[in-house]
Amino acid sequence: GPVGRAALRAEIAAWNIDIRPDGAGLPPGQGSVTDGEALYAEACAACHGDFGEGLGRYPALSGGQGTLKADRPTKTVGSFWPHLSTLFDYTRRAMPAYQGQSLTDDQVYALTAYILNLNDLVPADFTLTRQNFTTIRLPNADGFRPDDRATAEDPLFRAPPCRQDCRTAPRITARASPDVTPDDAN
Amino acid sequence: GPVGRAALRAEIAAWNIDIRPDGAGLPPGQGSVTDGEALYAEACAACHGDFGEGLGRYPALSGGQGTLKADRPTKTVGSFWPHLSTLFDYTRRAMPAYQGQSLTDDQVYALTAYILNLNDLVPADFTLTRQNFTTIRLPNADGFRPDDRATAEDPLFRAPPCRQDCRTAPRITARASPDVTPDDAN
Amino acid sequence: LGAALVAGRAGAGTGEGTPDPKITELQPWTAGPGVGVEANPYGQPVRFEAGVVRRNVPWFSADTISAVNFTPLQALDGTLTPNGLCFERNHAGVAEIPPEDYRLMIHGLVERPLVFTLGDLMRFPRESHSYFLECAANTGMEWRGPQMNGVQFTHGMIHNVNYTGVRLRHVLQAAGVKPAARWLLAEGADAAAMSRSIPLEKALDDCMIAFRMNGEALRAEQGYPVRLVVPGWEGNVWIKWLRRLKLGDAPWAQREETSKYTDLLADGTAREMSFVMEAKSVITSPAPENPITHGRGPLVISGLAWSGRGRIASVDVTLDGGVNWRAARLDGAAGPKALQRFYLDIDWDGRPLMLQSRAVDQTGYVQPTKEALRKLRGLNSAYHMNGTQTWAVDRDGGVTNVELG
Amino acid sequence: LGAALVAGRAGAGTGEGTPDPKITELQPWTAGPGVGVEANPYGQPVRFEAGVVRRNVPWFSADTISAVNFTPLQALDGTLTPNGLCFERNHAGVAEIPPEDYRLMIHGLVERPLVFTLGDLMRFPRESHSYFLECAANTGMEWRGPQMNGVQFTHGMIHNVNYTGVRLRHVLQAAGVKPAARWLLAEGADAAAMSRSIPLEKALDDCMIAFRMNGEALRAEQGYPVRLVVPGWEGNVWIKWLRRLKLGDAPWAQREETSKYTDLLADGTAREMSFVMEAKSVITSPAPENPITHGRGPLVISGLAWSGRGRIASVDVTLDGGVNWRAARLDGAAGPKALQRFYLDIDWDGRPLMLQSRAVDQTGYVQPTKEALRKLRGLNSAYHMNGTQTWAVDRDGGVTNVELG
Ligand code: HEC
Ligand code: HEC
Ligand SMILES: [Ca+2]
Ligand SMILES: [Ca+2]
Ligand SMILES: [Ca+2]
Ligand SMILES: [Ca+2]
Ligand SMILES: [Ca+2]
Ligand SMILES: [Ca+2]
Ligand SMILES: [Co+2]
Ligand SMILES: [Co+2]
Repeated sequence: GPVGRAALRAEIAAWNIDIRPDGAGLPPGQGSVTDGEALYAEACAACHGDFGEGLGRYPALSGGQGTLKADRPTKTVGSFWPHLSTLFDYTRRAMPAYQGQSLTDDQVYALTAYILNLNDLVPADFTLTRQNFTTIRLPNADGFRPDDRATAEDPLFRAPPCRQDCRTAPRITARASPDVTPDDAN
Repeated sequence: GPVGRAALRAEIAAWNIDIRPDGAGLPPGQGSVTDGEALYAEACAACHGDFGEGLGRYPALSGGQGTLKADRPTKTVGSFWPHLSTLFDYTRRAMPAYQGQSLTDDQVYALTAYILNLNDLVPADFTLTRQNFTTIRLPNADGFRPDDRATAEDPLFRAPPCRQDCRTAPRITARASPDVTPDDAN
Repeated sequence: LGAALVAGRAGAGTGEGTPDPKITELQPWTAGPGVGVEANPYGQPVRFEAGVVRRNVPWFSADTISAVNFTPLQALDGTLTPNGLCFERNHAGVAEIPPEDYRLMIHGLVERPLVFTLGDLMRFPRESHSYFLECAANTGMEWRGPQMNGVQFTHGMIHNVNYTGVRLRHVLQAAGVKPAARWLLAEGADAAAMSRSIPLEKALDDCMIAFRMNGEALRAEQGYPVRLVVPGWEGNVWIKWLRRLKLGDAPWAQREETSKYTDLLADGTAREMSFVMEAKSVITSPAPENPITHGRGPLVISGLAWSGRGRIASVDVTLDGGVNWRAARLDGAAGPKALQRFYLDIDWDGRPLMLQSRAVDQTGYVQPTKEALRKLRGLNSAYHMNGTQTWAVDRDGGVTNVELG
Repeated sequence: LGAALVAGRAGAGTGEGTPDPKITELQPWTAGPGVGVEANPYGQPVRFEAGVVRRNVPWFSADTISAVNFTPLQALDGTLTPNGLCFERNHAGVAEIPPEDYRLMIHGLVERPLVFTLGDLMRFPRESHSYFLECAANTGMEWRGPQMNGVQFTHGMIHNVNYTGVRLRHVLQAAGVKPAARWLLAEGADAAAMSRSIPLEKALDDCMIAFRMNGEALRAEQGYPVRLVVPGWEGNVWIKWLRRLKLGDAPWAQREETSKYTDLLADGTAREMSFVMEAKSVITSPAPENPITHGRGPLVISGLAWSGRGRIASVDVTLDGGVNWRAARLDGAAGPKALQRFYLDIDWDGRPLMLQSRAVDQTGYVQPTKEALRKLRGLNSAYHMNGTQTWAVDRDGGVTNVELG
């Protein structure tokens, strides 16, 4: 017979977890900043810090607005992410870390609301719902552009390269720090 | 500098263990059938049998003369090997099994003499020496011919093969015996 | 063959000098047996090669579960990466999926949503191809100057594997792609449910659903039983433990294509969907882990080159930090989007070297300098650092990762 | 793409039937983490593939020290043999040589007897090539009819590896081959001091001194640190743990070229120095270890073909025991003297099959039947059995090694 079999509705529903920026895929549900705050303290703060500031090398979830041109930018939901849907989608599929798909949809709404609040994007009494979800616009929504390397850069790198007497004698301006390389490497 | 270094005389001597049918490579020394018999009993018989008949799946070193056209030939020094040098060379490099290069040259002469005697090729009072070595001719010395597949066989296999209606419907004439295949194979 | 390799030597075979006891004394491996054929049903490297391993950098990540380790490029030759040494980048550790429990679902803008078992996938026509997989963050530490003193760490987020599998387009065709479909979401079965949006055009071009690597089953850390192969594109889109393919009319803006794997430029905007890995090369020996220990004379300089746009056309090597370049010898003809090994055989005079390699791909794109990339993008790009790499070789053969001015 | 692969299915996406709990229930690998990147510095196959191992046949040899094990061809795809699965044939077990203790000597009819360290050898120009290595005794059990019920045992004394090393001729040239030299003795450092005579013409043609296999260091059981590579010729001459090369004007009549590796013919004479491995092929799936478990419909028939004389030109497959043949699809273009993968994608109607494959090489040599070989050589030849192999597939998909009349 033919290869493969029909996917059943219940099967598709079980795995169909992706959400798009236009809201496609959002499940029914809602969650408040207050509910999110409590859940966050319990399930998230140990890694991401009480205020989403990040602990150790665990990523920050808030702050960093206005740093994208700085020497060391802080890229967070508030400063860098273009779409709120990504926060819902990712939290639901992957957080708390290594406990995949363990949260209820209402919990994800609440955590999303709370992380928005940590980034000063919604007030403390805000409740996020499937209905108002797409009305939220993140600050860096316009900060992205499609890959334009082929036109913006590559023409600079298509000239046949120089092969003889190409430059003055070079000198060493920087050396790798032996301190950062693991010691058993050599 | 250049790659590699000169091989020293003592180094070449240490590794230069090969012997040719014309006697090139034979070391000074000698050994009698009698000496060989004693050594064989001690160092070889446990695997190859008291009379070189082979034990279990360890190879026979004697017998088999006249069996090369038989249903199940027995290929031994006496029945199959073309050159005596091979027996000296191999015993010295590889026997007793897994004790490489452990015998003295005189021991190898003696063992070679004894295996000749086991094959009724020299009398019991024979002593093999570097000098008389090349006078010994093994029974199957003329039993070999160079690879002639290219001329004798390949022309038969160079016709473009039949691809349609090539034969009558076949039937199965033999099946592999499940008993010989190790049981964890499937 | 260079004259240096065949020059006359004094005393050859003359018996002068002190004989080497490794030759004149019977060594244990010649005097006695080794282990038998039942000892290692699945063989391992010999113990003397115990240093040839993937290494991670503890300070790179918060833990080792969402983390990376690096291929020991310095210890490899040819182009294939052995399965045990292919770098790992996992987001929730290594998923272990019993093959009989594996399912792949195709749904969204298709005529017939389908579920496949592993056995089902193996009934489509199979092909094998070698492709490199490079993490977009490979060499990313070097955006701000030389950091890591080892080619394993500067360039080791790459591997080159021969995959056997089926063309993705055949599997998609079985489900019937609807005309409105433009994008594909690929998703993994790990606890991060790793997911990326891929343009349908690429999906229907050369992508594969692979179930074998270098001849045997995929390794767990590479997606067993099934991974997506997206030739020439950044490693993050090569979804492992592939469980779901959804067709849609727009991309999904997943976390790995917004928060991560976007390239922040100096003006504060970021490039998104920067999939293709541009031409790049690196010398793997000499390298910080491979100092020259033999002194002057014949020296093999060797490295790897690759391009996400196709084949490597040529590689030049400089010994003097870019003043003069000479053509390296390409070994064999690697396929498109696969690692190409190159060699330059020189006679080293013992003077310091400033080694660089520079790849040109079949489209004529020339691997740029790090400085050229920094001028265009700033220092915060994190990904897609394909600039030329400099190794400084000192008089005693030691090698350091440097930059030149 | 065959119609069978895309045929319509009732109920697609309609919600009929019992949902699969492997989809509707959260599985452990999706709910929780796996091991991190520090867990396996040198990776291993996933535990579900524990059956994919080299196997030996206890009754083949007196012990396991001078013995053979077999590559699990049935579990592999593509053409490369993973290093851990390359069959072993040792005569005194696996020699373990510390790389710093390794020496190679060249002497005899040369201008300059030389000693090389491993580091020395790595200073010659390097190349990488893929070649098959087949034991001359592969399939030898089948001279008298079908014996072993598994492709691992009938055809598993073969592997196909990408070697990196130096051309033997370059190393010989360094020593200066004297005009009178015609033959080369190659000798190993194991406790059998394995040795074979090789015509100088071959040595100066495509032989290699190899120190890498499939990218990494040679495995101990394949000759670490250095083996001889003799493309297209019987495996016994590919001396492992290579310690010595001697040039001479005549062959040495070593035990492995007189007592063994000579081909006894029906008239009681024997062929000697039968080096080249002639064209051969075998279907690896279906095979006794790979029954058809999916019933009727699309079936991938796959196998391997090779020739010691060069490339494979074509492979035909028969489903009916040789009445009619159709051309298999060659996957990619394998190099000369390397394994070539072939496929035939069919729509199985569920009826019994008598499967055979037949290779033709670039010289026009057509793989013969076993019967044709027996007519020419008798039954006592032991080596060089390259006849076509028959697998009988029964109605329920079971596969047996058979011969046809
Ligand atoms: C055990 C530590 C841990 C806990 C607990 C945890 N996280 Fe995380 N989180 C991480 C790590 C590690 C990452 C980065 C993962 C990766 O890149 O693969 C991450 C990433 C994120 C990100 C994406 C950050 C970025 O910039 O891309 C978000 C959002 C997030 N976590 C939200 C949460 C929420 C909400 C919770 C609680 C429900 C939570 N996390 C609990 C460790 C944790
Ligand atoms: C531990 C068992 C063992 C002992 C002891 C032993 N052998 Fe062997 N012998 C073997 C095995 C096994 C082979 C086949 C080795 C192979 O093919 O790699 C062999 C092969 C030979 C052969 C070649 C046979 C052929 O037909 O090719 C000769 C000759 C030989 N042995 C002589 C001797 C002599 C002489 C001694 C004693 C000094 C000796 N052996 C002791 C196990 C043994
Ligand atoms: Ca708050
Ligand atoms: Ca350090
Ligand atoms: Ca006697
Ligand atoms: Ca059995
Ligand atoms: Ca130094
Ligand atoms: Ca059956
Ligand atoms: Co990118
Ligand atoms: Co032969």
